[in-house]
Formats: sequence, C-alpha cells, structure tokens
Amino acid sequence: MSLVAVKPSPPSNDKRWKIVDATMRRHGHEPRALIETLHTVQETFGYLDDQALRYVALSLRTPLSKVYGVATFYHFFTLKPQGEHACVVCMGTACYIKGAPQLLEAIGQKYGIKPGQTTADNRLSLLTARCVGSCGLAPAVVFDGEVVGRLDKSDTLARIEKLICAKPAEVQHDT
Amino acid sequence: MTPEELQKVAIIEQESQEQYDHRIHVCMAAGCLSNRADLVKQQLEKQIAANGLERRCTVKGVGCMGLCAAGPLVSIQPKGIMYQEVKPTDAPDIIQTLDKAPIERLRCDTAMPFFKEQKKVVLENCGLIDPERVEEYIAVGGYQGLLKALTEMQPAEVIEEVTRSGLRGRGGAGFPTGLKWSTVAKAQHPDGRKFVICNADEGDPGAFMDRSVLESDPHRILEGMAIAAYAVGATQGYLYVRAEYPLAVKRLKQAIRQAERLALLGNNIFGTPFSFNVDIRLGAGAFVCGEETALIASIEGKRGQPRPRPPFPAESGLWGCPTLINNVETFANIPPILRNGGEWFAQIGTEKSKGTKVFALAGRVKNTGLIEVPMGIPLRRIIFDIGGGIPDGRKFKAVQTGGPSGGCLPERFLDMPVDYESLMQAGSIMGSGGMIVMDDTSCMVDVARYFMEFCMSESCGKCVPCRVGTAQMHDLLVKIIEKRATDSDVRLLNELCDMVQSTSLCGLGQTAPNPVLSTLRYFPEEYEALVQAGREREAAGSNGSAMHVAPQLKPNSTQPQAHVDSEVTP
Amino acid sequence: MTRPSVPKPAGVAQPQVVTLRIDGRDVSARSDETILSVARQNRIDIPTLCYLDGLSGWGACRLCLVDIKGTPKLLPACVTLVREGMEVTTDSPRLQKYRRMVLELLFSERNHVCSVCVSNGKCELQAMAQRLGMTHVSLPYRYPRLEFDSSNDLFRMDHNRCILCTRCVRVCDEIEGAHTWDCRGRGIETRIISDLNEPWGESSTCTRCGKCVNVCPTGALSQKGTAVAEMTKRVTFLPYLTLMRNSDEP
Amino acid sequence: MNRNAKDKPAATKARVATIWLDGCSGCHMSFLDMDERLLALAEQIELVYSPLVDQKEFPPQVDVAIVEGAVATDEDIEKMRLVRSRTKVLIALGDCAVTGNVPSMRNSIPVEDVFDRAYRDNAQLQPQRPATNLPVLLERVRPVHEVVKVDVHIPGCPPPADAIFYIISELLAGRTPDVAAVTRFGK
Repeated sequence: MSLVAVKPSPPSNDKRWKIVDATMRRHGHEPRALIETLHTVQETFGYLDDQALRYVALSLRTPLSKVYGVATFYHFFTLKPQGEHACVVCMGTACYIKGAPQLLEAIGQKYGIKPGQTTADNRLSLLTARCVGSCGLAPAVVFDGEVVGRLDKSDTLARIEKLICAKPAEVQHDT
Repeated sequence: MTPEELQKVAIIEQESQEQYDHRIHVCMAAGCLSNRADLVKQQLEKQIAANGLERRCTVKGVGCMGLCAAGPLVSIQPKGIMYQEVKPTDAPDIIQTLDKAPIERLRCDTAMPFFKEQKKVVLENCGLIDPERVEEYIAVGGYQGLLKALTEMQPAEVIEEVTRSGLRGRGGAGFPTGLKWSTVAKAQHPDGRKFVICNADEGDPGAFMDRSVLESDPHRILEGMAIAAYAVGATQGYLYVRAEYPLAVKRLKQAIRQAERLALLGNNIFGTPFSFNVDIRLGAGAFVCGEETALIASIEGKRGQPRPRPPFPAESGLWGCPTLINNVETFANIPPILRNGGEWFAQIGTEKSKGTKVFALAGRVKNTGLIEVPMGIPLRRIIFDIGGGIPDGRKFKAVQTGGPSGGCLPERFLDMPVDYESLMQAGSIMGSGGMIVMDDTSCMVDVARYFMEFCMSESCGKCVPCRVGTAQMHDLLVKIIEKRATDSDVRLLNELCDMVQSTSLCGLGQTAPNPVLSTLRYFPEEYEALVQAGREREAAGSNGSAMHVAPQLKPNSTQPQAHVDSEVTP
Repeated sequence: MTRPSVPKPAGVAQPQVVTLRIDGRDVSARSDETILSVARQNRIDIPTLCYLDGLSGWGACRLCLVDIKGTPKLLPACVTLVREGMEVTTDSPRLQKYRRMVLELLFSERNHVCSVCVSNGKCELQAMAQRLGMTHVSLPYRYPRLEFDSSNDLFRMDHNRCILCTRCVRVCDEIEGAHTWDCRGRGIETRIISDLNEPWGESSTCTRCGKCVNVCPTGALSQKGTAVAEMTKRVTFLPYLTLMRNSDEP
Repeated sequence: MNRNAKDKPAATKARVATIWLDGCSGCHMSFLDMDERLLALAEQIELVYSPLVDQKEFPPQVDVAIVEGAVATDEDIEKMRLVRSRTKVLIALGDCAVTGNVPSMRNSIPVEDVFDRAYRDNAQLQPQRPATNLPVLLERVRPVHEVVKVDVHIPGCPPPADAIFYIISELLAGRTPDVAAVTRFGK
C-alpha cells in the first residue's frame, strides 16, 4: 500500500483555485496554514462552502472536522454566500451608546432581516461588527466596505436604498 | 545597510522635505478617510498643479492626527496651522492662502487643551510622517534604536535598558516588560528556536489605539519587534493583526517589504550576525485571541482556545518554543526608549506606572479621538479638558475603561490619577486603552448587559464557567432589565460573578464579570430600581405572572379557538 | 505511565523527585507528574469530568481546581505539574461551592433528563452531582433545542446530554487516529460535530470503533438498542492502549 | 381528616400536606411504598391535605408540605403561592418538582406546537384544541423553586421510599437530613 499523499485536484476548473493553491504552497502545505488558506478562499470566493473546506482539508492533510471547527470558530469566516451588498453596523461600545442598536432595528424593520441574514432577493446582507475602530465617528456603519460615521436612522436607510437600488446599468449615471 | 547608509537615507529625506516652503499633511487614517480625506488630498494636489506650485508645495498623506471628531484634518507645515472638517471644495482657498493669513473658518485651534495637555511618545510620528514611506520614518530618527542596540549593546543590556524604563505591558494587565523579556531570554529550547509575536488583534469594542499606530507609523512596530528579538534571542517574528483592519494590514505588508528591501529586516542586519524576519498572520474575528495561549493556537492554525498556564508562553509558546508576546503599544514604546534611554522614559508618569498611555476617547464627549497622556493624569483632565466635556448640556455619569474586562467609574473617581494600580483599586483596569464616556442617558445595567453579551459571544466555549456562566449572567441581566427579576436573581448574579472570576480558564472569563461588579458597586440604585419595579408589577398582577404565559392560549379568549378552527377546516 | 498531558517546558532535563504537601500530607513525586495523578496515587480523590486517564489533559471542566499556597489563582490539578515545596489544598468550602456551581452550570446548559436517559445510574455527571451534594439547580435552565443524530447504525449522539468535555474528540484523535470528531462554533453555541458537520452515519473517517461511546461520561454517546439505564461504558481499555503505544516510543 | 380551618392542630402532631402538580404520581406511590412505616409516621403527623385524602381547600398553618410534580400551568403557580404562604417547610419531592424532569422536555418546543402535536396531529377523531375551563399552559414548565422558595429538595424519579422516610423522620426530629447521601437525580 502506498502512503504517498496524492495531491488532490481542485473542486472545479475555476482559475481562482490557483490563488488558493499559491497560498498553501507558500506555507509548504503545512496544516498550520489552515487559517491563512481559509482567508484566501474567502477573499477569493466570498465564502467557504463544503467543497472548498474539503479541498483545503485534503490539501493540508488536516481532518475535516478540524477544518470545519476552525472555520466556524472565527466569526470573520462565513459559510454562506453574502448578498450583493453588505451593510455592517458597528456594535462597538461607543457606537452602542450612541445609538447603533436603533440603527440596527430600523434596518431590520425596513428590510425584514436580522443581523447575519440576507434579504430574500439577495440584495442586502445585514451584519454586525464588534468594533470597526471608528469610535471617534460613532455610530459607524460600513456600506460595502466604506466606513461612514455619525449616522442617524434616516441617513442610514437612505444610504442603503442608494446602495441596493444602484442597478448595474444605472451605476454609470449615478457617478 | 550600514549605519552610514541609514544616516544618508535620513539626510537625503530631510533635505528633500526642506526644499518645500509648504508641506501639506492630510490625515489618511481610517477616521478621516471615512470622511473622504482622500478626495481632499486629490483636490489639493490638483490645485497645486493648477497654480504651478509643485516646486514650493507638497501634499502628503499622513497618519492619525488625533482629533477624529473634526476630520478630515489638514495641517500645513512648517507653519503648524491646522484645519478641521475640510471639504474637497476648500482646496482652492487653502492653496491660495498658503503665503497669507490662515483661513479662520477652517482653523482648528492647536493651542486648545486637546493638543496642549497631551504628551506624545508612542504617537510622536503620527500625523507627521507618511506611513507608506520608510524614508520618512528614517528621517525622524527611525531605526536608530535598533542600530544602537545591535551595534553598541549586548542583548542583556537592551533588557536592562527596558527594565530601567519601567515600561509595563500596554495590552491590559501591565506586566513589567523587562521581566517578561528576561524570562524569554533565559528560556532554552532544544532546537534553539524562539519567537517574538506582536499582538495586534485589538478586540476591545471601543478601542482603536493599535489600529491608529499600525496605520500611522508601522515601521515603529517592526523596529520594536526587531529590538525585542535581538534582546531575547529570536529570529522570527509574527504580527498577529485583525483582518478587520485592512488598511493596517496593507501598510504593515508594505512596511515589511520596504524594511526587507533596505535590509532592516532579514539576514545580518547592519552587518551584525543578527537576523530577523517578520510574517503577518491575520486574526479572524475572535476576541479571545488577545489571550496569549489562544493567540498562539491561532497562529498554529487551530481554534483559538486558550490552554491552562503554566507553562507560560515565555517558556513554552509557539510550537512549544519560548515566545515573547507584547502588544502593539508596548513595542511602539521600545524605539524611543532605546534612542533616549530608559531613564528618560522613567521620568514620565508616576512611580509605578511609567511613560504615557494612548487612549481612544469616545462616547458622550465633545472631542472624540486618539490621545496620548502621561500616566497619572487625572480622569477629569482627560474628559473635561482634553475631551472638552459632555456635549448637549448633559451630565457626566460614568467612564468605562478596559473594555469588556474593565469597569464603569462614577463621578467621584474623576480626580483619580490614571495608572494601573488606581484603576485596579477602583474596580476597573487600564486595559488596552478604550475610554468611553457616558452621560445621564445611559442605563448602567444595560451597559453591563452589553459587555456581558459581548463576552458571551466571544467566549471560546472551552471551560464551563465562561461558556455557561456568561450566558447565565447575560440572561439574568436581561431579566433585571425587563423588570422580571427578584432579589434572589441579583444574589445569583453576584454568586456567578465570583465563581466565573475565580474559576475560568483564561483572562476573558476571569474578567468578564468586571463590568457587572463595577456597576453593581457604583450604581446599585439602578439595579434596585429595576428589581423594585418588578416587585410592584408582580404585586399588581398577582393572578399569575403574565410574561410566562402564552397569552394567545388563554382559554377564555375567543382568539385561539377561531385560530384553531380556521386551520383545521380544510 | 500515561502520555504527557501538558506541553513540557522547554529545556527541562530528566524529571527529578520532588516533595510536596497535599491536604496536609507530605508526599513525593516525579517532577513531570500532575497534581491530580500524584493526589490519586496517594488516595486523595479530586473530582474530574473532562479528564480521563489515557487521554491528554484538557483543563476545561474546572472541577479539579485546587488551591496552591502562594498562587492567587486556582489551578486545574489535571494539567498542573507538581513542584518542589508546593502546598496543595484539594478540598475547602470555597472549592466545594465552585464545584457545585460547575455542575449546576452543566445541568442548566442543556436538557439532562436523568430519568429517561440510557446512562441513568451509570452517568458520571449524575454521580458527581450526588457526590458533591448537589440536590437541585438554582440557576435557570436554558432549555436549548438540540439535535439527535441516529444516522449511525451502531451508535447515536444526543446533544441534549453532551457536556463538551471533548473526551470523544481526544480519544478519536489521540488513540484511534481518525479525528472524526471536533467542535464547531464557540461559546454557548459550541457543538460536537463529525467531519464537515455531517450526519455521523455518513462520516467518511469514522472507523466505528466505538471508543468515543465508551469514554463519553454521560448518555450523549450511546449504543443503539439500549433503553433507559441500560448503557454501560467500558473505559478500561484506554490505559492499556496508551501504555502499549508509549512503550513503542524511543 | 376533613377538619375545619379554624380548628387547632393536635399539639404533638405535625400538620403535613402533599401536593400533586405536573407529574406521574409516582412520587406519591413511592410515599405509599413506605408501607408499614406509614403507621409509625401517622403517630407523628396528621395528613391535612393531599390527593390521597378528601380535602378540597388547602388549609392554613401547615407544618410540612410535600410537592410532587413540576409547575406547568397558571393554576400551578397560584396553588404554589398559596401553599407557600401557609406552609413552614416546603419539600420538593422527586425530579419533576426539583428539575422539571419529563414534563420540562416540552420546554424547547413552542407551546403551540405541543398543542398541535397532542390534539391535532395525533388525534384520530375531531382534532381540536380543548379551550374552555382549563388551566393555561405556561410557555415553560418550571421546577418548583423557580416559583416559590423551597426548603428541601429530594431528587429521584421517584425518590426511594427509604429516602423519603429517612428525610421526613429527620425533619420531624428537628435534624437536617443528608439528602444527597440517599438520593440522586433519575434514581
């Protein structure tokens, strides 16, 4: 019986797996590269699905349950695809006492989603962050990666509307 | 790189700076960036070009200037004028008045206490240099501390210098840095490997000191780590930084590349036998990884669960090797200590808490932002002089330090000096430096609940007291806030605080009860009022506690009947 | 000797003989032994749940916390090595109070209904409650809604009765070498999982050796076909297996 | 046994009551399992209220009340408040009273679903929910001590007759029984 590990092949022909492979290669395919690799997968594909976790586990010779355990331990990783747009409400202390819960409630009410959920039309994901480090501008919300501070309810809702209504075709007129 | 070459880089850079009559600094830290400082910078550059001033003026992006509340901030050097809340449309005015009187409507008074009361050691370069250029760091004396250590001092002498400075860990607990270094230096491992780790997984909600330093002056951290590595005998360093700080990650990566290019990292630094490399490891959103053993597990690619200590990481850390872990601000203090000597540092601060401390001042205070003050300064000076007091005519109620591990201090502690011991005695901790001011609109029980919810969701789940205890304490606090609690619930809460504090495996659990304990101690009337309200409600509705009953199931109401009928009928 | 349960401090040479005092009794031990093992050799029984002879120490249940003179924090006996001159107290009103609260927390965390459990009468959690004199749980029960995995044709997993001691995870990894089990999530949401959170019966790594079932202290893991109070566990295989493996090591 | 509320209790005998809430009555059976020792007990106690005797109202000035079963309805809550206010020593007998036990297994399921399961999904004829003159089910079944203060907890399903006899005898003798030594959950 041969014990030589066979290099697993990527789950699909998607060229992006090469990026994931590069990260694993850089770390010599050592099990210790697990978190770095998961970062790369998420950065590349947006989330971690079973297929990706299985491939990473095989490539790094790490047990499946361990990979799943790590992927679910760290809240930065997500196992579900996110909506087209993401709205992250900062729940840091400064933001909390300056009204972040009210912002969250207003968004939740308008779009019928709770933190961690995505609207049925897949347009918007609502998320919370423990602190985005913009305490000086509390309350802060991150709209598709852009931090905006000193928000109130109507500002926030208006910004989300703008975000999700900017259909690809209309974007050029918008700017 | 040789010492002479380092000197040459500094001189060339200084000269190239001085050739400009006006150097315009635009704050490009995250706070100002979110107010579109990048557009301000773009417009200023355009205006300079439009006015043909390229040879007399330069615009550069710099790190945090501190007063985040008034961003975007722009300063004009060497005149030392500062403008606040600058919009891209202000660019023409700013350029046209460079040789004239400053624009009053944009002027930010640099003589105000916010600036005057501060003492900058860690933040000395923040807002002055372009964090993306190593040359600028070298021009202000960067890597001189490392040079001195490597060429003039033995490792033991470096540790002695740090010990003499009296520096204590800025991550929270305040462990003497010199002592930690000497423990790692003494520890041996069969294969001789040792590691230096910089803990940049700043996780306290309401704290952004480390982020600002990383974004504004990244080379300072690399230099501090390299000095530490030389002192303890390590050759590999890891920077464990939050993935949620993309800008800091980008600048650190850039800084490492630049330092490697100039051979300030790598093999045989300054022609000495000392070699040191730094790699970045991304944190992935787990507050518990601020705990040393959990951080090590995370770097090893595992779930970030702490393990019992001893053995301490100083003896058996990463891959079982002796490992030095310090926080960002601790490393940031090292280069000036080496440059100016431990005695210079020891002059700042109090007898037991030396040096300065960076705070992220936020919450219900006028001047929110990043500040650095000498240890021992009274809280009142921070909140009312530097912070400018409470806005909207409201009344000060409490100040929270130390994040989820800290406590809430009431008004009577305002004249207490800020140092490790005083804060600890008062039932809070220094922590990493979050300082949140609360006014009379904040419910302190809710603040306690907020932090408990945080600890509950950040608990790693390994040990029973923290995993279940934080959840139970959280539920009890909710019960109190919802006016459903009795005196026995408050008693249970107290017992749980004691138990979780005494029996949890790591610092997260051991300190999780602190926000509850400090609010119970200083604001008992708020708990009492909520319990009393519950008692009254109970007495009023003694025919059963309505909240436990599913009201739609009341047999005498017609609703459920109709409901059932409508569903049963096909 | 069991396998070393704690990472050895770097550079420690040959173990030495040390003397220490446990509950007022002078005892001698090897410097690479844990307080728990030395105490048990001297017939001082410190309560444990997550610890199991033959598996690595985990230090998580906190039942074995002991008081060490001169140390401000209570330390877990299962992973703390003895030191020369140590003075250990394994029992005190304070420790008893904390131990009872640990049990109360465990009972309140999930749905432990002893009367209908396969392990009734043979459960370590139940026995520990009796031993420590815990006659009721003063904390509110949390009543989470949890799953029950009976997809495996030989065994079943009832999360209602799991106390997350991770004995199953450790025995599967350290002894069987399959590492089918691990934990997902964190904090109060932590759950034991097999492979990629898949039904146990569909696991591609499980060897169906049953070691996890036998080391489980409660009725969380059990054999199919057992009714209330019928599940008997055998853990005696572990020390022998460990002994055999360790003797192969250089 | 059916005495007037105003009557004074016999000076030497302790007035004892037993209450049956949400439970299977197994604990009462275990109580009866004391067999001939009941006779010995009868010399010391007077059973003033119990499902075993014909007394509709819970009398005042009870020395010992023994509760079997968990608190499952609004009626149970009211009953326990009344019992507590008229009782010196309250004993929770058996796992249902002490922990919630089997009745509490519905607690992780919404009450609506419980009703549906019992009266609709499993009903063969005329599936419908009983809706009149019934106590309201609590959202969660609770152990007795979550509703009123309990002085002695006797776990077990049911607690053995020997344990009950030992504990009651000790209490009557004015001593504190070592409950854990003779009982355990689920026994």
